Amino acid sequence: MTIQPGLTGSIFFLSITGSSMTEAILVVLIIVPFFAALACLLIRSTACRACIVIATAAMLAVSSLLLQGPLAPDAGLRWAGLIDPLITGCDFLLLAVMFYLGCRYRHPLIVLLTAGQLGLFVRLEFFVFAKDRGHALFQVDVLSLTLVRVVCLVGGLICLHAIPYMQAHEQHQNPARSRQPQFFALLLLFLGAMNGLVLTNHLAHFYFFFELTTLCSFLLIGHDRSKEAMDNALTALWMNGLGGLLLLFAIQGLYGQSAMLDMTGLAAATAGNQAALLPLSLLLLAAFTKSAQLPWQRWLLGAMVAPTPTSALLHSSTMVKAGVYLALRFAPAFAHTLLAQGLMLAGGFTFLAAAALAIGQRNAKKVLAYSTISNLGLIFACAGIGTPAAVAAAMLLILFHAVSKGLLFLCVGTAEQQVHSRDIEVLRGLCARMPLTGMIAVLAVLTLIVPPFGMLLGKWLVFEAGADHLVFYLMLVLGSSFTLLYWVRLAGTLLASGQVEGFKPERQPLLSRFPLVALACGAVVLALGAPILYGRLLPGGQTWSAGRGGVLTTAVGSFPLDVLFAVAALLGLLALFGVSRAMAGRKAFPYLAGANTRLPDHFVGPMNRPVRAMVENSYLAPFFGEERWTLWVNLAAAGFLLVMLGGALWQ
Amino acid sequence: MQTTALALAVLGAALLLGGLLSGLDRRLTARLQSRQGPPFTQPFFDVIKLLAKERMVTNPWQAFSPLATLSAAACALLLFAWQGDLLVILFVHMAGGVFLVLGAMASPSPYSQIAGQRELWQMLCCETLLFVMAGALYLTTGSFRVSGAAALGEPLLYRLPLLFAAFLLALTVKMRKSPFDLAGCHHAHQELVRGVFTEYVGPHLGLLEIAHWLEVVLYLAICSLFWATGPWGMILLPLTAFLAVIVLDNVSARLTWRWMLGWGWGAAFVLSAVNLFWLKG
Amino acid sequence: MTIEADRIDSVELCRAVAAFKAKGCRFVTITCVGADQRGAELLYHFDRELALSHLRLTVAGDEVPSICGIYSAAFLVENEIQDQFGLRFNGLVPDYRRTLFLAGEDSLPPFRRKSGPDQEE
Amino acid sequence: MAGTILPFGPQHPVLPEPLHLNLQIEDEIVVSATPAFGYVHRGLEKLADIRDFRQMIQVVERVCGICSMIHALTYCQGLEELMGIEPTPRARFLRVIWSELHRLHSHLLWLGLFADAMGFESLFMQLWKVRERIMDINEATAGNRVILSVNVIGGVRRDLDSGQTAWILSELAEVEKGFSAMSRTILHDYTVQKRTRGKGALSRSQAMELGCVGPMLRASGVSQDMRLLGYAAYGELEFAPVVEQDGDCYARCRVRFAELGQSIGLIRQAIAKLPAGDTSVPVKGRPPAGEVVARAEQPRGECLYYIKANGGKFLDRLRIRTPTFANIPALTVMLPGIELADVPVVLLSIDPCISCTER
Amino acid sequence: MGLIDKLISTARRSSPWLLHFDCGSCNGCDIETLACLTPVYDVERFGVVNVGNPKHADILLVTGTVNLRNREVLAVLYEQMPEPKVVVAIGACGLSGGIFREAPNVVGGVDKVIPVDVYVPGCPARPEAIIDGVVLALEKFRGKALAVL
Repeated sequence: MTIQPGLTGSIFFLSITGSSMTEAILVVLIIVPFFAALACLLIRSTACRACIVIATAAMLAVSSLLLQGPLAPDAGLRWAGLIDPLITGCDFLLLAVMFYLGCRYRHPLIVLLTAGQLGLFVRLEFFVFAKDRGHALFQVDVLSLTLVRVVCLVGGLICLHAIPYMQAHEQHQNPARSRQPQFFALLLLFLGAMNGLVLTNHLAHFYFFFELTTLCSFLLIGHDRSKEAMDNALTALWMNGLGGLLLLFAIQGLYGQSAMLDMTGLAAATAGNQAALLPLSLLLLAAFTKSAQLPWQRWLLGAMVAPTPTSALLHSSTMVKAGVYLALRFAPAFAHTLLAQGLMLAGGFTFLAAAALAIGQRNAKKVLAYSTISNLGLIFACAGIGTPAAVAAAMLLILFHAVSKGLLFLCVGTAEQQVHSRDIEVLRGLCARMPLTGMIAVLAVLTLIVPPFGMLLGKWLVFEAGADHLVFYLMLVLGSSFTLLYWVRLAGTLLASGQVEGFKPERQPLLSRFPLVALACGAVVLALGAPILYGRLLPGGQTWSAGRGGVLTTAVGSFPLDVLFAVAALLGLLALFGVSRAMAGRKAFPYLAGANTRLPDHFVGPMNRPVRAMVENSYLAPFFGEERWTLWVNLAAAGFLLVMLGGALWQ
Repeated sequence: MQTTALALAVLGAALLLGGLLSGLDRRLTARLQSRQGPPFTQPFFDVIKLLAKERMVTNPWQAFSPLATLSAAACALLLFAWQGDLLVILFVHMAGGVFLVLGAMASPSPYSQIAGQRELWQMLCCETLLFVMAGALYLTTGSFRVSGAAALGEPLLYRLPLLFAAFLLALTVKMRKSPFDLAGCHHAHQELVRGVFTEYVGPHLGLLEIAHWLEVVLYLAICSLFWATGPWGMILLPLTAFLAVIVLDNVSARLTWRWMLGWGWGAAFVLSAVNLFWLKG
Repeated sequence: MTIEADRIDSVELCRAVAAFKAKGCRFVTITCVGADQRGAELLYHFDRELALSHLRLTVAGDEVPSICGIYSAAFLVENEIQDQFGLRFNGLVPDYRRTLFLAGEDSLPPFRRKSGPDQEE
Repeated sequence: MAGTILPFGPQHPVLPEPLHLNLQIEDEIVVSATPAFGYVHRGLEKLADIRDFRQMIQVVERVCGICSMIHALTYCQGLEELMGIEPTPRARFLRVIWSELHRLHSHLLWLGLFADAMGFESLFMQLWKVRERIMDINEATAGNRVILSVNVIGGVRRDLDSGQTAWILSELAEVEKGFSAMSRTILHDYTVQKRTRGKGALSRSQAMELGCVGPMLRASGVSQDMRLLGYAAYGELEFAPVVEQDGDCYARCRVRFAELGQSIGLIRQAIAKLPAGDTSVPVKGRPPAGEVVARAEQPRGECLYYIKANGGKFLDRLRIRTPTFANIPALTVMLPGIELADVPVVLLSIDPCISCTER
Repeated sequence: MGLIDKLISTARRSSPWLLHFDCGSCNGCDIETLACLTPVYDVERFGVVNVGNPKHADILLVTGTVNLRNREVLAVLYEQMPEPKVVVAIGACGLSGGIFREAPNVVGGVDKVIPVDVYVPGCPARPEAIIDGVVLALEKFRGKALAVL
């Protein structure tokens, strides 16, 4: 057993004491994953790779928990001279790689967008940006802390889950040469990039990490190398490339307004500056592409062809959160403007429309994808509302969504490897075949839709924050109903079976089970701690009577969290008792109009033949089918974006 | 301790009221059908009998769901009694519906599974309207707390007439009466046998019946918000609504869920939205 | 007293029935008068403007052509005759294979006579 | 995977009778419906081997309780034709009266069940309340509410005196008042029309080709009614078949509703013209060898009896083609394409009598 | 516990939910059973509900003769009813096969398949007789074990 380089690194850094502790943690969070990725790529032994991944995940988890804000103003500044050219250099490398990819796959759009980015970047870097940048390189506030912990904890667990998953995946795919080294290298690289993205306070660095996640996403989507995978990966690349270009334009505009690249500084400085609204709106558009908001949802849906850990990590829990992170980071800059109103409406529309489209889906992963898009829309809308309560709600939503959705993806992935399908109808009755995975999936769904769990708490806050904006409120109400519908349907479908016997959890590798159980526990525990979290997430200076007697109180309402949890716990105990009594009773077959056979779901049909009674859900394609509605929904969404831009220009 | 006793008292009163209302419903329906009908206490006998019957489940989840539905209904009612946040009340109440559907869909019987789907469409209609109503409450009183309605000084109905019409639709759906009793009305001569309740047996069905009483009481309580200026209004308006729904049930055939989703709900949603804009504008 | 009916055999059946259909007749039913090992006698009834017309088909053996292709509604009565008399209708859709009313192939056709109608006493 | 598969019956709350439909459904729209039978099959035609031709009257009355009187009537008329017996004029008119009473009770029963199938329970209750008056008349005149047992070969077993006929007329006036009060609801209510209009429509040619009979055929625009054959005393009474053009459930409902009034009219005419005399002629001997086909109009349509006698006490062959037997094939055509919620409505619109169908 | 037992016993006798199964009847008894629900007889006075689902039923009303195919159905329906339950056979056919007992596809009375508690004679049985049978059946609940609260 070799000592991992990451491990030695961490021991080394932990030995550094005092004020540089935070800096050490930052290094661990951002730099170590890159080295771990390199190690994965070089060491082709499966066991070693597993060890590297586990060690990195553990290290990131610990570091993210140890990280505390706020930072000293000069944090990392002494390395600025090293970091800055390094990142600029990498930026060129990155753009060059993307340009090469565009040429190689003969995708003119990618070539064009990358060339545009290159040109603009050269101009900015060499002719516009001043060299003297005397501001904090990193930013550790509640927002970035929330995201870092999501990335490291949820992301780490997903990486663990990926170890046995990819093993099985390759057995099924059976490629000539194992592609797992690249896969895990990319996953770890991505974790580092994501940490960098949320921790940096430097807009140009942010751009680098932004593009780096795009590249990771492209490579991971195309992992299986099938035609479909490559097509979808290229779609993701050009859409996100467009986002990068827009981001660069935004940076240029913002720099033009206040000559800074300090993100927090910019957000504060541009507040109330009408002229800054146009670059800010470009920034939001970039964020929209990254978060796959309508009308850019196509790449995220296509990304679902990737192995499920990719979908869980990049395309639901973390990377797509980069967009909303950007919006939330700059929310103070455009608060209470027409742009903010436009953002709220565009986000609200995405929430509603994506939820509606999810109803029409029978591909489980696509349902999850639409639901992700929908929830991100809600978070964007929160950024648009811009009140402290709404921003805190947004952070709660990010957190709870990442945990529950990541968990659901892992469940679907685990199930998919058993039943070899993502079709909800094939997953029907999963709870009988794979009781543990199935029940955890149902629990995950419940944490998304039932109080007292976190998502509902977040949604409640959004309801209260958004009630002043009528159109948005109606969108919210409709969207929530749609959301409820597809989730309950999914959970019900997983439950559907005639099993009366006791459940025996299926056998599965520890590394598959641990993340599932850990995330499930996390979802429950987080919900319990929601009032505390909410109190912490609120920006300083605001006084909210949070957490008195477990009742979360706002100006216009109250949420008795502890009471509801007590009821839920009591119910759980009672249910255990009730279920065991019911199962001790007589075995029953379902009502099949009296024509039952000796099999639980078969009845005697015409010609005395046994027929299986089956049910398929109604997906109502005419009302909710994506084939029919995507175009119209996209047009409407584009309309909302135009309204948003118009709002920016008008003022 | 005092709180617990009070909560139990509230629940007891609600149970009594719910049972009696159910008895009133059956008797009144019988009268409208030229029959004498059962005694008012009939629902209590029904439930006691059900609770003392044999337990049979086709899926363990069915033993859990009724408990969850009942506790959600009880919780929502208590929150209402404690003048809680209408949004939270609705969320909790909705959770009851979620568990009802999950229990129904967990059974392999196609009847209860299809009914589970229909119940979802129904929830889509009802819950949306109620949440719009919560928004209206906020717009008129500046708070989501139900206590706001009483503090307003004039009946909410004056400001929300269209929303009240929409609310009646939700009430009809919730009371499982035609034209919207898509699944599981009491006299179940319909294609889905007894809808979501088909597979619940004995005690589990009894618990759901109790949960249904509590839900009806909750809906009537919400209805009372429309005239919360004094005890008379708070009693008479829900009672009138209750009777109106029973009469409606007896003068109409059952419509299909497609109709409900298209016309019924569409119209109600537009009405309530119009009311909301009117309120704001 | 006997019913006036055109006597035909299996070969002519479909053509004769199609002729009735062409005349706009409503298919009423088929009556199997009797069946045994030697054959069976079937009566086909048609109605036009309240007037009944009949075809009398004498079958040798137990194979009869189905008229489902002409009058699809005949499937029910043909299945019934299969059940009761053990005849076989060729081209019957849907064919219940003698389970329309009865349990299945192994049960004896209850209406089938052991010997010819003439020998019965 | 082909959508949803649902067993509809043999025990199902919509249809008291045990018919089984294997429904294939997609998004709650029926894709195909395959019926299965045999749950009420008794094989009673075979009883002719062990019950003599007179005892068989009791058996055929129990082919179906709802139209038992007309089953016996058809059977007796067949044998009368075979044996060359002419029933007395009074018997012929009395047969019309009881036939039409039967039609009234059957149609009221159907309208009630139909209302129940679309979830209109109060209408069901009111219709059945009205129907009880007919049941009272049955009981008062024949001694039994459902199975009347009035027919014998050569006439009827019971007579009506003038007091009874007057009472019948006054009761019928009440019945007429009762169902007329509901005509607006049945024929013009929005919810009823929403559930019945355009559902399970059969065109004239489809109905003919599928061999439909009775109200099914008349609702599709074909003026066919076995009573026009003039059996019993129908030849001496004034009436015209009720015909509708749309061929959907609503049209069938209209036909049967209008036939309520028609039946009352026929009973009034028959009572007004009721001739004096005996109620039956004495019948001696056994039916001669030969075969006969007898038809009559039941509430559900044309009923056909084929009787073959060999000169003995036992009939050689008794074959009963009941109206529902003829209407079932239409069902398999009407059901695909409709909503699951409309299955009960369309199913009941043929007025199914499975007991008749299977015997 | 005496009080609770008494309450349960009273509740059982006050709330009979019926399942009606037509087991090869000529419809005569069926329509009379249905007529019991309607205004003139109105058995809901006694708390009777026609539930149409064995899982909710306390009393199984069976009309008609048992044949080879429906006897399976009858057995399934009886099995699916939760305890305590009673069975009422209605009409001559339900009792013994009635006039059809010699017909080729007839097994005989209901008690050939499931235990019958109450027999209601008649061809067809009158509504009054059916109601009387149900009332008799309610008394049978006294003898049944008090299950399970």
